[in-house]
Amino acid sequence: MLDQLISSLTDGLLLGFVYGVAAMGLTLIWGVMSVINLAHGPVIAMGMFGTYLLFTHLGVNPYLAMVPVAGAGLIAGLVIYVIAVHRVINAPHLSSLLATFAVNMIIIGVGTAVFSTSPQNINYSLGSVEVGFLTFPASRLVGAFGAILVTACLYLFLYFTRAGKAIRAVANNRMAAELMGIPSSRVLALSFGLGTMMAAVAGGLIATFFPFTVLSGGPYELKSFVICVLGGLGHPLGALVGGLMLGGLEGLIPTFMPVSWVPVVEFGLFVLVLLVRPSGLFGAK
Amino acid sequence: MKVWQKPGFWLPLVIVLVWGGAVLLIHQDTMRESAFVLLMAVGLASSLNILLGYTGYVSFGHIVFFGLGGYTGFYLLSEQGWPLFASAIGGGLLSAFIAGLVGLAVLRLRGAYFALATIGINEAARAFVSNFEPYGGATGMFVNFSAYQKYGGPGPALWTTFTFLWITTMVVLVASYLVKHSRFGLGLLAIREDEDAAMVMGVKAPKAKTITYVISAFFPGVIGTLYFFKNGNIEPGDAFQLHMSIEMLVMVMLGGMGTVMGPLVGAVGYQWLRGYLLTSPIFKDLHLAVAGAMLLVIILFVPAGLVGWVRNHVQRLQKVLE
Amino acid sequence: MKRFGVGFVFVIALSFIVASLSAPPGATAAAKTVKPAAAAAAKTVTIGFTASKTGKFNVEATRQINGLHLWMEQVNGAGGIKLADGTVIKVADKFYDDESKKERVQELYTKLINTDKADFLISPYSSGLTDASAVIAQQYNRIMITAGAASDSTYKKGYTLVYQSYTPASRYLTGAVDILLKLAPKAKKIAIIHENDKFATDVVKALKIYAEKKGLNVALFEGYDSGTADFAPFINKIPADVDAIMGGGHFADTTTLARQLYEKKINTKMIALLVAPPEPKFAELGDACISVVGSSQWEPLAHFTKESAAKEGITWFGPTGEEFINAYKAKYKEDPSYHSAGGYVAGMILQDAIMKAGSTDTAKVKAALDAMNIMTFYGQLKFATGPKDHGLQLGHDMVYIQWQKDKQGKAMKQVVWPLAGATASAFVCPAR
Amino acid sequence: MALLQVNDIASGYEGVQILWGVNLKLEPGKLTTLVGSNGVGKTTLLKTVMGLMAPINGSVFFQGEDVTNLSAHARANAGMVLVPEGRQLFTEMTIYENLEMGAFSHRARANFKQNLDKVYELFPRLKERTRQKAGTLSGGEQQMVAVGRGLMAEPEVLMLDELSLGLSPLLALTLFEALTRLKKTGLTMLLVEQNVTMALAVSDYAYVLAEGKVHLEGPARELSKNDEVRRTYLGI
Repeated sequence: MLDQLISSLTDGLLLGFVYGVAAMGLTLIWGVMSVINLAHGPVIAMGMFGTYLLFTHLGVNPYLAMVPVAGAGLIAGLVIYVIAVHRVINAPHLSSLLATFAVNMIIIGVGTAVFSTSPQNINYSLGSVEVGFLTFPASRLVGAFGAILVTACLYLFLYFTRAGKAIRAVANNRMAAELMGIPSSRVLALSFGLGTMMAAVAGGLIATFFPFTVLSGGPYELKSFVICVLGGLGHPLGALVGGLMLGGLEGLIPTFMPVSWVPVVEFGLFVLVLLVRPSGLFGAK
Repeated sequence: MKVWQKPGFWLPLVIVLVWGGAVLLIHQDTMRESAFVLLMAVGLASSLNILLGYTGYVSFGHIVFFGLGGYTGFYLLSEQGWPLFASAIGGGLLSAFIAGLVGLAVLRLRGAYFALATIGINEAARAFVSNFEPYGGATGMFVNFSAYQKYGGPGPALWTTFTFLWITTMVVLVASYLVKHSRFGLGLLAIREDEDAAMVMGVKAPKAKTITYVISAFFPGVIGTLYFFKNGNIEPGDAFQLHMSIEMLVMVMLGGMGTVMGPLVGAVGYQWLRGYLLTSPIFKDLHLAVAGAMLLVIILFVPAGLVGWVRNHVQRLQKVLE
Repeated sequence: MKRFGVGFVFVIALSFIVASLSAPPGATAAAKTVKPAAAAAAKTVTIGFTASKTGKFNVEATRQINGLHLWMEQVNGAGGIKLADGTVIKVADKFYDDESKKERVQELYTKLINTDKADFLISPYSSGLTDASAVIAQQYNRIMITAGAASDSTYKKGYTLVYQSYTPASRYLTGAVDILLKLAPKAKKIAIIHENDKFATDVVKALKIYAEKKGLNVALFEGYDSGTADFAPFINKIPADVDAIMGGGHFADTTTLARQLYEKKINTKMIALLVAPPEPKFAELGDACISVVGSSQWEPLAHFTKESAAKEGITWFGPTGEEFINAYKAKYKEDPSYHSAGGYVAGMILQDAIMKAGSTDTAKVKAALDAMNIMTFYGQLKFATGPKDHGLQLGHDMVYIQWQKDKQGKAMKQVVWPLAGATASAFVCPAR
Repeated sequence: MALLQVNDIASGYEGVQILWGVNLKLEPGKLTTLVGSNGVGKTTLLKTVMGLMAPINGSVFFQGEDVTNLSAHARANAGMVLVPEGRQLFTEMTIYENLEMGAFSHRARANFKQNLDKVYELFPRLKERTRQKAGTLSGGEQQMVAVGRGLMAEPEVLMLDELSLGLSPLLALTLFEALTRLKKTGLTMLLVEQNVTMALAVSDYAYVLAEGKVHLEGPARELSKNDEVRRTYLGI
């Protein structure tokens, strides 16, 4: 029982890091411009396919492939912002929700036409790691390290660069930022780009250990919602904590009840936290 | 002027009356199937519009009421042997009841938080039903084929279901008009414009919102029962599709939210477009992308939707299109 | 004003009627198969079905359609089906992509029947999709031969026109228990992890009952959602001393399960999974596929011959196994799997019934199907005709394969059960 | 030539016009005050001048160039700096970061160090708590950060909206002292104040806004003697 609990928890937490990265992108965008990006899932899937294509057709190591995938994610985000989001940034929430959902449909539509919805797999194994009675694929360990690295980079960027500070300033008070000469539209675009970049990288990491289809981003998008709310919408570090919480829950719950109850608990908790503490469990504002 | 003398009231109603009547008269299976899909879309979009259009609350997971109501109705029908009519009403009542329960709590949330909560409720409901043995768990339930014999065999049963759906759709449209044009509806509009101000002016916002939520949840429950009876089986994956929920929103937006006519036009327009794209040799593979691009154009450039746009631009039609 | 309004209503209502005429099933785009007058000596029947050209059933469904198309080509190549009254029947097909999704299946089958005038139907791949399509077939009075739809529950809903070509799900994995007890007579505990869909649920329910009857303890019994990619929560729950792991679902998820069992270095005496192992593509797992046992509807190595049919006193119908394999290899440049054979056999069943009925009339063909009892390269075919389980396959049985290494160390599958048809003996899962 | 010239500005919110043709001139090196009762449109005028709101009509010239169609951040980069009403600090960032954000524009970045010293000299209290989050400061300290942040932008013209609102008289006095010190350095300023007595005392020139137009204007000393102004705004 204890063995099972520990190994289940380890698996869950390792995965939680990667969930955290995916959610971080969503929460960053929300924090800066109060837009819930419904194109988040498809961007995650794009990250998966980007890594897959680079690996399968060009033989690029999947972890190296994440660099160009991140770049492409950034550019994709900028394009999405300029085309679909900028015009509705001050409109009611419904407009930005539906605008990003329209982007979701476009990406999924094109993705389905190009790749079909058949499952794909990156055939790249790092073997398994054994620690005592624990056995888990090395790729998950690398994924967790990758997630920590990405989080650290984001933090260094937000706190120690001019552009990063500008993002925080715009998130904090867009009008004041504009008054200080910060081009807020460009900063919004950059933030959106960074958010989708995180999603694409998360997709790339997930693709190294799970099979995926064009539609695979959807579940991670939903998980990202849960994580953002647990960690407090708009707080990137909260997303990592939320990710770990969700991963931990996914490891913990199956020890005590059938695995199929996991989503009931997850989403039940999600609604409950929204109702009781909309700022998140750690979102002490 | 009495309600029935207003063109805005009878226009959508007569359209659906004539349309469904024609389908019944012509009595052709393919046509009925298509009309079923369209009428269902109209009914679902219109009931969503009662909440979305009149109070401004964006329910992303409205399909949960279609699923829960459909499941309950189906359960009453196939496991308890209730007649179709009673089962459908039963499904609707359960949806309304659930909406009343969660409404008071969830409707305190504003904007995107409310939208997220409705998504969460839908996913939680789906996961719960997958584990709920009386409803068949993950593999769902089915009607034994002999159940159709009660209605004179499968053919007549399908026609009965269609007729029932047709009537339900008209009831939705009437309800939509009545809510909009009552004192109650005025309060809702005030909530949509500025909820805090409305509260100050004496609108009992929590109660009004919950009542609206209950009304807009009832009809999807009825429609769900009819749909799954026609299908012959029900499974969690089919009953709680988030995608369908968003399609409902798109239909409302396309036609024009906050109007009675809008969801009707939007639903038919969207389904027709989808059908066209799906079967068109050029767009077949890209149907989703093309639909998405059109949605984007509407959101960015015609946020009032088709009916709203016409109302704003053609003076003469303002009285006719509500 | 009023008159203007009335006209307006009718214009709009009319346009909606037009919309419902042309909407979703775009009647205009469909190719119509015109039925020639009855008196003509040559006649074409249209066989309608949907295929999962995309989505998670893509691998299995493609094989199934390949098999069916091979049958069509051979029938038409031989000049069609010749009836007793001299009529020659040619077959044509009409199909759409169902994207492995149930939501479109009913719409498409309604369209196949009403717009495309399909005379007979073949089921989509998988029990879930078949379940949805069977209602439509029955509602519109069309015969449907199911392939790739093993779930028992479909045939217990009171349908009278749906016929199963596969061994029912309830007999899918029971043989695996026999293998286990032969390999490890002291086996006590098994773990079952299955897809939460109709087919796999039907399989494991029967499996559990059978295993418990044989004195085994089912230590774990868990279902996973169809789209699951992460099996770690399930694998972590497997007790350390379990003797066998059984279950799975369809190709995509079961392959992932097998891979993750390997990555987690789970030690057990036997792993028996559904659907995926008999597919040649399963070999892509590399070492992870070795020792995995799978149940198969048909294997190239299994032998059903005219002689064995004669011995049991059953009529033989259709090509021999070798003829089928060679023709299939020639056309598709790959080995047939049981899904390919299933698609081919679905066609053969229809062919035999039409010949015996001497007509394409639904009622007459139904009578011929009810009376059918034939032997083919695929095995015996006979349907239940009682009111409770009409259409359920009674004649056919499963064979079990295991992935083993040949002399060069290459993975290859061997038939290990039933012993009478075995090409190699089963071995216990090596320590990982 | 005037440093900042506002010509015939009409502006307002959706459906409600507030300004009906305002003319204004700021002479270089002078401190100008804008006086008017609540809701007359002082803040609207500043927002329109800064480009946060688009004018219905009229134009804004800065250093002889038409800036009417420039965005707010472009005007800030050109040297027009507004210290907005309600301070509008970056509450989640430290004092130091707030000041750093003030110096975001290219021209301000060059002299970052000098300007920082100047601000610290003007408000020594800020130097003591550079790492404190701005949101946790008291009202007076927050106003100091707001003014300091504005100064970090190296303004050609500094506009201050309701400098002393909500502050204790003592704190208000401190801030007005700072203003006179800034005036001595030759900085052009536009002050919007509800404390009219104090504002007129430190200003060179003043405008009185009423009913969406300039009602009166003149040297501050003269206006403070004007009967109408005394009655309406000075309460005498």
